[in-house]
Amino acid sequence: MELGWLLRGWRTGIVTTPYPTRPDPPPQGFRGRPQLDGERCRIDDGCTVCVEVCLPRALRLETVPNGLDRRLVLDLLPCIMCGLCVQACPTGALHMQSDGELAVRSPQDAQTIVPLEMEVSSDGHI
Amino acid sequence: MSVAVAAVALWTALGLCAAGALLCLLVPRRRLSIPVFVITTMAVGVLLIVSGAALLAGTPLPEFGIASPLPFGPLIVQPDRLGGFFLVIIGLVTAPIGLYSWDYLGGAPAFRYLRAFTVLWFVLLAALILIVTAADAVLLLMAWEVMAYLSYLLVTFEHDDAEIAHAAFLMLAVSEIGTFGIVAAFLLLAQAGGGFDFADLRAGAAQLSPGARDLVFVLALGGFGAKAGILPLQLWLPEAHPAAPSNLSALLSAVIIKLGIYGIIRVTFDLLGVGPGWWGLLLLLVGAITAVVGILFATVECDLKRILAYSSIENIGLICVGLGAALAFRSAALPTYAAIVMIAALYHVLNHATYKTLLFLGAGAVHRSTGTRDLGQLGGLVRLMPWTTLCFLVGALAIAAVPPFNGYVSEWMLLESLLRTSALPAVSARMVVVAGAAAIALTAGIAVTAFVRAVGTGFLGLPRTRAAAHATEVGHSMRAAMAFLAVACFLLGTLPTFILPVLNQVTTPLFGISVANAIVPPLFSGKAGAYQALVGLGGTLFRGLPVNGLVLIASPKFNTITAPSYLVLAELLLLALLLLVLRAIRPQGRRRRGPVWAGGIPTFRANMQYTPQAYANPIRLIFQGIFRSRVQYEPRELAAHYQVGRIVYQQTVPPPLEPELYRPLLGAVSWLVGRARVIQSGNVNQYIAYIFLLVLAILIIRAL
Amino acid sequence: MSILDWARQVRLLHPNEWEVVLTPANLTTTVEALCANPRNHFTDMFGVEMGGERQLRLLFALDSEHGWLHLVVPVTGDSPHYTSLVEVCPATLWYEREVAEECGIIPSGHPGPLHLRLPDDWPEGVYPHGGGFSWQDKIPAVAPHPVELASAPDGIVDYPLGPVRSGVVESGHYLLRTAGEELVDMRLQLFYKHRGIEKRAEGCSLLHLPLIAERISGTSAFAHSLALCEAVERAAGIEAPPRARYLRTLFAELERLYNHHGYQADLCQATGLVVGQAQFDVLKERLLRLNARLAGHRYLFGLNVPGGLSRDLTDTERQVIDEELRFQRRTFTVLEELLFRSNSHIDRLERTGTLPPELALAWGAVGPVGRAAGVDRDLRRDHPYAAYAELDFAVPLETDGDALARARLRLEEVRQSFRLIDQILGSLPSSAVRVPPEACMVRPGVSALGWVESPRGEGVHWLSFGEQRQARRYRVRTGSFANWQTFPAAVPGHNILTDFPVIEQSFGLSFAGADR
Amino acid sequence: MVTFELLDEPDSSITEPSTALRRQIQHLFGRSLHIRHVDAGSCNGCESEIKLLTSPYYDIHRLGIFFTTTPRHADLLLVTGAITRAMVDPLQRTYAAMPEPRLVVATGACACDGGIFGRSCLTLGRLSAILPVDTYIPGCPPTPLALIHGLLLTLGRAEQRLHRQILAHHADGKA
Repeated sequence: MELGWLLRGWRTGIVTTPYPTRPDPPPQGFRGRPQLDGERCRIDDGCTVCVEVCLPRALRLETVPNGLDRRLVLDLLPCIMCGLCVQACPTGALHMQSDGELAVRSPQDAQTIVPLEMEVSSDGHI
Repeated sequence: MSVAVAAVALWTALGLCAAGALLCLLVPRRRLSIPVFVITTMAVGVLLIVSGAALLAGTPLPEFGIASPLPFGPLIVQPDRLGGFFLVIIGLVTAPIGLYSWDYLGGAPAFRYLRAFTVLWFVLLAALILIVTAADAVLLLMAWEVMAYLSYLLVTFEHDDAEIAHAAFLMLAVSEIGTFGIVAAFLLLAQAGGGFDFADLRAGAAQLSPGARDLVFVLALGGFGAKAGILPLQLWLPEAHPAAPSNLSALLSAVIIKLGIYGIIRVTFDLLGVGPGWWGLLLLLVGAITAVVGILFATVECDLKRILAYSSIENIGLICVGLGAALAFRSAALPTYAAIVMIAALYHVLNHATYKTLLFLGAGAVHRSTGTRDLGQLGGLVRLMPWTTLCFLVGALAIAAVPPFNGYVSEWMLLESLLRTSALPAVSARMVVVAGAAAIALTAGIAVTAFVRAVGTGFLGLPRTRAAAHATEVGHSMRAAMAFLAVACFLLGTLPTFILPVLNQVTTPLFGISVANAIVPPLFSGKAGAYQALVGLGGTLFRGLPVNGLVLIASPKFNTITAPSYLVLAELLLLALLLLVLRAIRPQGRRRRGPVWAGGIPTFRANMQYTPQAYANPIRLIFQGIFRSRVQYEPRELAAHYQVGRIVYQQTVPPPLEPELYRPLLGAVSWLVGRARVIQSGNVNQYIAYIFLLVLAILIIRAL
Repeated sequence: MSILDWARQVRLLHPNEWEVVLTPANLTTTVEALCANPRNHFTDMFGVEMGGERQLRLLFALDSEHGWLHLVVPVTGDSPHYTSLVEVCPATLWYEREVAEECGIIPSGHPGPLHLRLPDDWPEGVYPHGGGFSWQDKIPAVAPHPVELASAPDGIVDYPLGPVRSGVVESGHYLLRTAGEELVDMRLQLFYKHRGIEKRAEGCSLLHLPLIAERISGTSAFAHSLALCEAVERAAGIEAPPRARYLRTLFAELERLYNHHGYQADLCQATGLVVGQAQFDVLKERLLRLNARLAGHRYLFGLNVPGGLSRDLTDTERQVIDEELRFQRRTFTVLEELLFRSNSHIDRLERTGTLPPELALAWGAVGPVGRAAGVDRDLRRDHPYAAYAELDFAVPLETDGDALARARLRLEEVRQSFRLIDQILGSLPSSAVRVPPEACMVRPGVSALGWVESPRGEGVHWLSFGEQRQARRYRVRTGSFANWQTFPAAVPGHNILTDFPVIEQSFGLSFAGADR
Repeated sequence: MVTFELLDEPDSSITEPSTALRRQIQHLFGRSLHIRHVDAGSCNGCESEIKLLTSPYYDIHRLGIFFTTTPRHADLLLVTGAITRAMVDPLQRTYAAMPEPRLVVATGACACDGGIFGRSCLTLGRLSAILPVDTYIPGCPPTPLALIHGLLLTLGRAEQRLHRQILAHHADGKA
């Protein structure tokens, strides 16, 4: 019996990933993370489809600490990689990447920011 | 010189007992009677040690006859070295008990019958002294009976509890059955020898037929064994010893049951002379069974003092194994081995007396401080009663045969000498002795479990009840008494080479051979034979140490060597080394104290600790064939779902042999007594008729 | 009592979904009558607050012909009461506690009316589902009032296990009571992981609801999103296209496969059969990689959408599944035989953690745990959803109720899953995999039921929509929740402390699914 | 222990470890690391992936990384889940029971920044609100390879791939 298990293990061979010595890429179409292309983003045209569609608020409009400027933030920390934003984006500025090495030391490093200058009225409304 | 010292000390001690009893009777105030009690008891103890030591060093005292009106001739007091050895034990136990009693008797809860207790205590002490110094069967028996009745009274005094009264009565009853055997044995010997002093009895033994000698042996073994607590006559012991006040429990367990051992040695080794081989094997077998059963029940018991009582049974068993082996070796004409194993047994008697006194005093301290002896209600005492815990721990280590304490030395010697069975001629005898050795090994192993459990659940961890949480350290005199005994345990364990030659003095007259140099060879003085290299080393390194080089070799033929004295040095060195290494490799950083890790729950509660029952559970299940324990378990099916409601779980472990032997026996006795009631009419004439018929029968038997 | 006797009071909500409105007074007799028929199964009980009106809702699964029965009991007043149903239907025990703490509807005469899911520092009188309460409200902590346990008899150790336990496991607390070896009692404290998923879903749109359902239990993500999507589709009165139904079945079985492999691996770990664990982990990992290739996610997140699936299966992928399945089948046969020949493994399972069939039925055990104890019930067969009605498979049944029966049953289920996948791959209809989103539109105020036989047992989702077509009340009863309630019945008695890991793994329950 | 309601304001005592300390930690744990995992309210997806780290496919032992049963032996606290209200206290106890120096890794979207739950009446949302976090491993759930990368990054044995990006705007093209 023990021999049977031994044989089975031997037949299985080595299946261990070569990572981290060599890369072990995920399959095509794997939803690794959304990536934002600033060139295509129409946020300054008032397009906030991705922000509205994002459940965990990984895509959000933030007010810059100076209280005047706003910016679009893609924060990978709360992102659940659902891909709804990619589907929703009318300009194709968002697409899913399959890479997996996402760990960061500082929360800021997980952010992609599109700065956006806007005229802000005195009562805070655009 | 030593003769005079011994005599003066002995008689002063007896005198002090009388004076103490009288003073305690007359002193009207409790506050005065306690100092009288303490000082007199301690003085008696010291005098007994002096007297016994002098006896061991010198020759037997001259005979001292007391004229008596009884038709048995004068009562003779003439202690020999064996008696002297037991006097030392009584003294060694009594002196710290006296000291202990200062705070113990004085503190709350107050003794109700303090005066009666103190008076009877001194009478009991006198009886103990007389038992070991008597050279006359009648005096021995009289003292024996006084001891039996006084222990009964002292045990029952402080209780109204019917169960304890029953336990004490059981003790008395078994003791009386034993006395019956002892009397019969002495009568048989005396009839053949023509007198009741020991010289006559020895002469009588030589004239008896082998069958009669066997009968005397068995009667004496049963009679004295009943007091010692050997199986199957042990039932009373775990009931009675815990019931007594702790200072008396210590005396009961450390001395009084040892007097049973004294009686066995006196009759079998001294009076009866060399007997057939099976005597020894029988004693060995009984001892082995007693030891194993005793320690097993000590392991599952939850009452601290009952644990100690069961462990007393175990130790008596171990001593009996030694005595049995000595008998067997003597019958096989191997006096060297016999003497060595006898010395081991006597050493164990001494050791058990010290650590068992210590443990009982420790248990008494715990009881005094918490009001309970149930391990399941104790815990956490190490922080509240550090001194008591430390002393109890020393006693536990000693009784579990852990070096450098004394239990280790005698158990090691016992085991080592039992392994010399190849010297025995009969194969069957070898097998029995080997079985005995195996039993000792098993016992030693379980003893560790039993006392790890006692210390671990009783003293470590968190307090399980309010009573335990509010414990306070006991008074100075109690601590001092325990510390004294703890030091004694340490010294007896580290300096056995000074004790063994003294014990050799006891066995030399019994076996006619001195084995001092076989056990404790004068290693560093030159001739060392096989251990030349060691001698060279020791001679160089430890020049100036005593000649009997603190090294123990149980006979030249024994291929082992142990050196308890150096062992302690080695242990200390290792400990120091370990601390150094730990210091060296310990990562730098500050030390944090945090709560117990229990999986992230807010509080670790006391009932999450292992309970004594749970700790003993594997032992209980493995030896279920011996324990015959019963478990009442009713899982409330829905209790777990509702998170309310209690399940029922109750374990009961009946005392050993109680269901198998005692209950049927008691049934049979009550049945017999019920039948015998018909002859009790209450009519005086009828009783006179009975006496007449009895006299007639005796006359007819004599005429035949 | 037949359903026909209720005909006049019964309202048909959807096909196979009936509703009866009752008063608190005649609730007990109704439930008693329903429980008298062993073909009716108590499924769920929860409270609903709708526009100021509170309802106590019970859900019963009837036979295949009649489907599901909702009992609706409108209640009024500040602290509405009803007579506890525990006497007539023991399985309602936890549910009643849950309703009491979350909706404030009090069961009078409940044997242990303690809080269940809400944390110890939750203030009294704040009812998450009692109306006027949003998931983002801040609830101040009060002095913790943990559930007090009855003390154990003398000599019994309270052996605490968790919430942070050894190994990589979910958080939950067991209080094992042992006399040294044998387990004499056990107290269960779950819900450390109560995240308020049902509350979180309130106000969410159809787009977001599957994302939430997937996170009820990550390892049954597809099953839960499937149940949710089915509920939405029933509410919208549409049906997913045939290809989507078949593919859903395919993915549901793939999920069952990797879960059952993981289950055997965990069980091997509990019995110390490390090679077996490694081998089953290999099978599980291969399936997860297959999932990643097919769905873009190792746990099939994001695949189910109301109205179908978010992506189709290409012919190459179909080929890949086929090949992988052949490998799986081959390896699995070898491993199964090795398992049964490993005495060290089998001996630890046999007569361990026995759940007696009568208790399993009374306490409402579902899924593999129930079927291993003789509860012959499988939603795939009894109330078919997706494409199960068109496929041929057997529902294995065991009656021993011990750990071995549970393990054996899951091995057999794996074989059935192979069979199902083979059939699906062979008869995959060609159509779209999703109805257009605009076709999947629910009417305001409608409610519907969705159900699924997840790898861990029946998952039943009830969804009610508000005026803006957002979720107004989302109620999930997972298989794990139902089975956790039966778990304490299997532990005390003839098991010893070291059996506990085996028992726990043999149930194979999810904390996340029960805690929600 | 920090109570639930005090957590609205970030705990001032929670600070990022200094670079020097980080170096020292990496030196200490570089070759052998013991992990204690705590599930603080995950969906079991992260646990499933973490468990697979010890399976033949990933075999994290080959990298000198081990899971331990007790925080007393642990160097690194691996936290998953949305930090539910009931798990705050056990989590803090676990952290307190660990010897120093100790590392904390937030795993999965929930522990990193709340995921779909965020801060609610029943979840705290972020691990960094109660413990100093050394490394964040995003993902829902992060794959075993992502976990390995995150652990190696914590130990200084791997490079961080993601960095804060401020994208040029298409309209006026400033960075």
